[in-house]
Amino acid sequence: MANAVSVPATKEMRMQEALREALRSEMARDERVFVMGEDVGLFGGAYGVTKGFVQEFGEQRVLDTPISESAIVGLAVGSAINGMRPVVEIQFADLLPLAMDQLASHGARYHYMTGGRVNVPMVIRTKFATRAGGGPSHSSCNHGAFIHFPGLKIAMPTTPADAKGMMLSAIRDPNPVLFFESHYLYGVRGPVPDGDYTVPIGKAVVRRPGKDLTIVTCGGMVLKADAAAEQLQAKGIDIEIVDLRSLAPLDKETILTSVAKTKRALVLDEGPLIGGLSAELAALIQENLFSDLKGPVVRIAAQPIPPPHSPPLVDAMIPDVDQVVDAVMRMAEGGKLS
Amino acid sequence: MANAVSVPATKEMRMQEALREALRSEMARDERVFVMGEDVGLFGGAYGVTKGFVQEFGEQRVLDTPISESAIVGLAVGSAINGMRPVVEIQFADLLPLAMDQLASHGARYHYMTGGRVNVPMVIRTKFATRAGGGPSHSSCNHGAFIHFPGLKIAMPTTPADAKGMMLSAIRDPNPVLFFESHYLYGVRGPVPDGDYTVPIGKAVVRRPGKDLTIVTCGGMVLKADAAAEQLQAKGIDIEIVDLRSLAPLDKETILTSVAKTKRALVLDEGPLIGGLSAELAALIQENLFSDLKGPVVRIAAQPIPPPHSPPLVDAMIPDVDQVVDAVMRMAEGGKLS
Amino acid sequence: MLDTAKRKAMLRQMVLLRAFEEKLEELYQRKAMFGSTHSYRGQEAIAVGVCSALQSSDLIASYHRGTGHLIAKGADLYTLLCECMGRAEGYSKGRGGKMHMGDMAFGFIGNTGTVGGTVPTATGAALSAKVRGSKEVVISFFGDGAANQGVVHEAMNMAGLWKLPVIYVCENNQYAMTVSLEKSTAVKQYSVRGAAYGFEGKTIDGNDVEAVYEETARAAAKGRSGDGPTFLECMTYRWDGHFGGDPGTAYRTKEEIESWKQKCPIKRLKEKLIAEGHLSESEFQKTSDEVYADLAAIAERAEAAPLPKKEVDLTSIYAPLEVSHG
Amino acid sequence: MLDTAKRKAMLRQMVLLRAFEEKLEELYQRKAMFGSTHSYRGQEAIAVGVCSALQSSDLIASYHRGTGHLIAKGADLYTLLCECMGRAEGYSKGRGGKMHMGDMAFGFIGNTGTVGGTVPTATGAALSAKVRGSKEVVISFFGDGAANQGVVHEAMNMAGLWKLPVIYVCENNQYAMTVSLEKSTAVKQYSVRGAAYGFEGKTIDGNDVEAVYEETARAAAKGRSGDGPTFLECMTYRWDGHFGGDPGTAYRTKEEIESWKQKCPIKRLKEKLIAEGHLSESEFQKTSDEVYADLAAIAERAEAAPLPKKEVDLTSIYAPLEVSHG
Ligand SMILES: Cc1ncc(C[n+]2csc(CCOP(=O)(O)OP(=O)(O)O)c2C)c(N)n1
Ligand SMILES: Cc1ncc(C[n+]2csc(CCOP(=O)(O)OP(=O)(O)O)c2C)c(N)n1
Ligand SMILES: [Mg+2]
Ligand SMILES: [Mg+2]
Repeated sequence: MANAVSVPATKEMRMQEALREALRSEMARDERVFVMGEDVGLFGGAYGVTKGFVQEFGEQRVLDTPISESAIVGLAVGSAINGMRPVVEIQFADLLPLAMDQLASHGARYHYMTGGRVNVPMVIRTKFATRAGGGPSHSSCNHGAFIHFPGLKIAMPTTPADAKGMMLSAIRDPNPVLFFESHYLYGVRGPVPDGDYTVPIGKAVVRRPGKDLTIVTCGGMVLKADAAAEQLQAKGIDIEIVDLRSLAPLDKETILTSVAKTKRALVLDEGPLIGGLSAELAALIQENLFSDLKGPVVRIAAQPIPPPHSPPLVDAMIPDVDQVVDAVMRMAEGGKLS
Repeated sequence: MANAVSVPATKEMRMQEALREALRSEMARDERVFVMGEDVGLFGGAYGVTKGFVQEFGEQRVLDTPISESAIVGLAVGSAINGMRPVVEIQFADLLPLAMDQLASHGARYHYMTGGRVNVPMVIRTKFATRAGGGPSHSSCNHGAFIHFPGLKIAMPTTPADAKGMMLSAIRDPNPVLFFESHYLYGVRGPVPDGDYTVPIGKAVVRRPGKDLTIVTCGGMVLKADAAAEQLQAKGIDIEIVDLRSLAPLDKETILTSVAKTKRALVLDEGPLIGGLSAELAALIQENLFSDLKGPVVRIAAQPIPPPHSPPLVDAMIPDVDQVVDAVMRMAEGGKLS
Repeated sequence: MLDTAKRKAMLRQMVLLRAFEEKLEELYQRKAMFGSTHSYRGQEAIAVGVCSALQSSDLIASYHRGTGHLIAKGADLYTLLCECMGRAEGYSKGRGGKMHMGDMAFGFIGNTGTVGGTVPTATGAALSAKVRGSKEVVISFFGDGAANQGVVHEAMNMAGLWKLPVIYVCENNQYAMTVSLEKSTAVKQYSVRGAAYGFEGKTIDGNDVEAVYEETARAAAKGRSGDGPTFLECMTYRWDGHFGGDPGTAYRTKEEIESWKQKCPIKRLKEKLIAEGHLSESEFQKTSDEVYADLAAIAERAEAAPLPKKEVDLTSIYAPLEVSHG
Repeated sequence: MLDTAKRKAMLRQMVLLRAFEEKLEELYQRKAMFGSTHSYRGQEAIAVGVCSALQSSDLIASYHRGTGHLIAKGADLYTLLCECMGRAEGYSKGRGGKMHMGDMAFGFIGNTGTVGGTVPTATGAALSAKVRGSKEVVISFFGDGAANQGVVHEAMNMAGLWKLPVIYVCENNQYAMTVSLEKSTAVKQYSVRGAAYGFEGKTIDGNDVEAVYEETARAAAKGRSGDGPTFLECMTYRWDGHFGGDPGTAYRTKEEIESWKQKCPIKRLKEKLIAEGHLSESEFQKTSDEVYADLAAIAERAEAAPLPKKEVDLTSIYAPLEVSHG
């Protein structure tokens, strides 16, 4: 053939579409894969990810469930142990605590606690993001609690391509994978490679190379970090952005390699400040690179309050671009922080 | 009177007894206080804390419940909103995830999310500790997950005196208080002041003063820290121990004052390493005291695996005294860590 | 039997509940309301029938489709509208929105957006009533979809066991979002579940406000006299989509929706009162116009009210300690 | 009807289950067993009756009082004893102890120490059987106390809805730890709850191993032919305390315990077989002695087996990725 060097063909699409493509192709490829959750059938899932599935794969493989989050996860665990590959939709992250026991004490522990005799290959998809109008029961970012429970893998893709690639990896993983999909990112378009494109769980990526300071972040915050980096570039500060993509296991190597180079780190998280992902990242970095660091690892995270309803309260709670820019300026300018 | 300086009278007792004394006196003093949980009646609670209560206060105020952790907490929330002061026993911390939604998304959020119109004055008591024979469902230390949910207060007393004093404060607090009682500490005796003795929620204490290095810890780990400090004293290293007592709100002032003085910090936690209390403490300390620190904040915590059953596996998982001693020696000796 | 004045008051209340949802829908369309609506149109007889049968010391707990319950129990319309629009003067100071409020001043324990989440709360409030020996009765409102939540089962078992003064009002509008009854449960009527917890379960016509009133009054008397809970399943239908923006027709036929509109609870009582000679069409129209006009004026005020400031008050998550422990 | 050979095999199995618990008790007393025991003595007819009616491709999920179920389903005694004693060669390599195991090689989905926690797991395994069109039937064993857990309710509703091939075997030994039935539920028999989920519920004599067998066989045939779940409530009694160290007498009278010992399931079948002329006292004694002796030898081996090393393998929490994705 004339064109021997293969340039992977891509298509522009939204994250929902990328997820749908991954799920759909995997359901076609592997008949053990099935989908369950509230409104995943006729309605196509609360965010349209499983649109058309019930027509294509039938009600046996696309199960609308009662409103029973704990048993939804529990049945997924049981079906996974007995040979299936369930992909569950939990409508939003606030509902995960309802299934916490089945997820963190059952699904996540079976492999370890049976001495490796039992595997639980399942995916739990959920949407998250703190946003106006959601309020305390519909817009929690609680991924930071789940990293504390050993045995779960946790994915949080930022680009449509990663969404597809990580979803394929998640379904094929013999372990339970909690898959966080950002409300903010559902609508963002990007190129997605065709075909059997996978992105490993557990590998971060340098989203933007830079030399002065590393921002370690994930999910929708990657976009804010990038916007901040653009502003900072104009001020002569060269930011490197590490997009975690996986929160468990954490890709320590990529994180530490970047910070070892830039010697300054800011961690940026959409979850509440205390005891979550931002704490783990800050602890990890200073633990490993203390003598290289030119200043403390600075955390920017959501304020530690329940997610509020009204726009100004939400705006005050979640990290914004200005806050990142200001923090970096303080870190870079010397003074107490440098 | 001759003896005008009042020396508070104390009695020696075990932590269970101190808790019982606090609960009992508060039930006598305030008829809104009642107790509910599995086996709290005739059996006196899984660890004997409510022994004799049903005889003294009757079945109306000492309720044996069905095995329904979520509704136990949920009914406590409702009864608290409607004028009572429930004190709930959840037999062990592993069961908290079953009640996670009612605890973290309902009880903890009502005050905030109703604009302060509704209060939830309740106490959830639970036992914890990773120990041989408990295994993956009976010996989890998951306090690190709960500090991530705003709106809860979290107590973890170390001494019988604090157990009494904090229990009284917890019952009188207009907020939900999650009260962690260490399995290891139940049997430890200590002096307990008579009468209406309270210890505020939210205040740490310097358990052992020292000048070379601060160990920040809580619960059963305070005893291990102390044993390590004794050994280190013999080697000429003077350890200060901060016993947090409250995990939420954290007493930043006491922590930071100590580390600002010693300039070296080790955080020691019985919960699993990733994303829990130890991460928060390390992040917090380096964030505030980076330029004072002579080395990184070192974390010693349980290994990030589910709690195992067999003694050698448990011993390998949870922090021990030697590990603390070794870590301090490395921190103090210079080299990469100093 | 209900006297005419009471029935007229209930009719007016139902009109108000309907007017309120239509106002929210309008605000939603104009993006003046944050978050979603969950229209109560078609279900008004339940909130009004239940709350009209209560004493003011009785309590209610509600859920996401909760505006009707609150108004029927006595919420202040201005404060409620402020909350729907995220205003600082709202019930929750804009923190909760219409799905997250609570105010014991008018016997409203709370609602949340977690389906089934307040059923244990209501049950616990009833436990408090029992332990204190008060004569309060508690209403736990929830939808058919909520009946399959685990915590609902747990709470009902306790209520049956301890004979708590709680009435479980299951508003069976036959759909949970887009999932129909037969796709989410194997039983024909949820009321059979009463028997699973040792108490009475009954299915009634939820569009008949008088029946709802009578059954609530009976169940409340039972609860007050220590005879325990009642499960009241009220069959009804929501006219609109699940939330603002959902036309509600992807999973329901136009015919089905239309047939239920014919069973309108307002029309039903109105026609009955007219047939009995207690009401005229013009009198009804006048009442209705008044209700709509008053509400419009209040909504205008609420819309003009300020949003909260863009700031986080970290102390807001805890209630302040009381000064004395006396 | 059950033939003699099968009934004799079941008798022997029940003796083995009893011997096993007595061995554990002995090990517990000597502190050779880590964690607690949960004696199955008195309940043997349930595990044996149920598992004898299954095909080897059928599955079970168990709970904390689970040793009997496992043995009846075919667990290896040495590996099981190793796990009880925290040995490296145990089912879970010493990680789980007797409350946390699982091995699909003999159709054992798993057990955990969380009351009610494996009921959804069993139900999910049945969902898998249905989706795959296999003919597996799944047994979900649980205690009376577990019946009040929320997730049990949720799972049963789904099982009824989707007509899953699962049999809920509720071992009603009338106490949950120290709390008696009447203090934890308002219903007289849990079997009424079948109706709350649209399937059959039946209460049977759990000390009659033949009845347990027959009912299981019937329910299994029903499940296999797509007619959905069955709730089998087996009335029984645990002879011993809740766990090792609990004499079990603080909340139960000596008379009650004694009266149930008279209803011993082993004695019952043994006497029946003797009365029918199929068994002699000495033949029974011989069988029993054999069972005890074999077990003692195995336990001795297990006790001599090494503990795991004192080390943490951080990779043990995840199953390794498969090499090829086919
Ligand atoms: C626990 C939980 N699961 C799922 C959702 C998403 N959700 C919101 S409303 C709803 C349907 C509720 O149905 P029903 O209880 O019948 O009340 P209705 O909306 O019909 O009034 C769902 C699934 C939620 N809010 N909470
Ligand atoms: C969810 C949960 N709550 C509480 C406990 C503590 N606990 C262990 S066994 C038990 C009683 C269980 O009773 P039942 O289900 O009847 O089983 P039995 O012990 O009688 O066989 C309790 C309360 C637990 N292990 N799990
Ligand atoms: Mg509904
Ligand atoms: Mg029992």
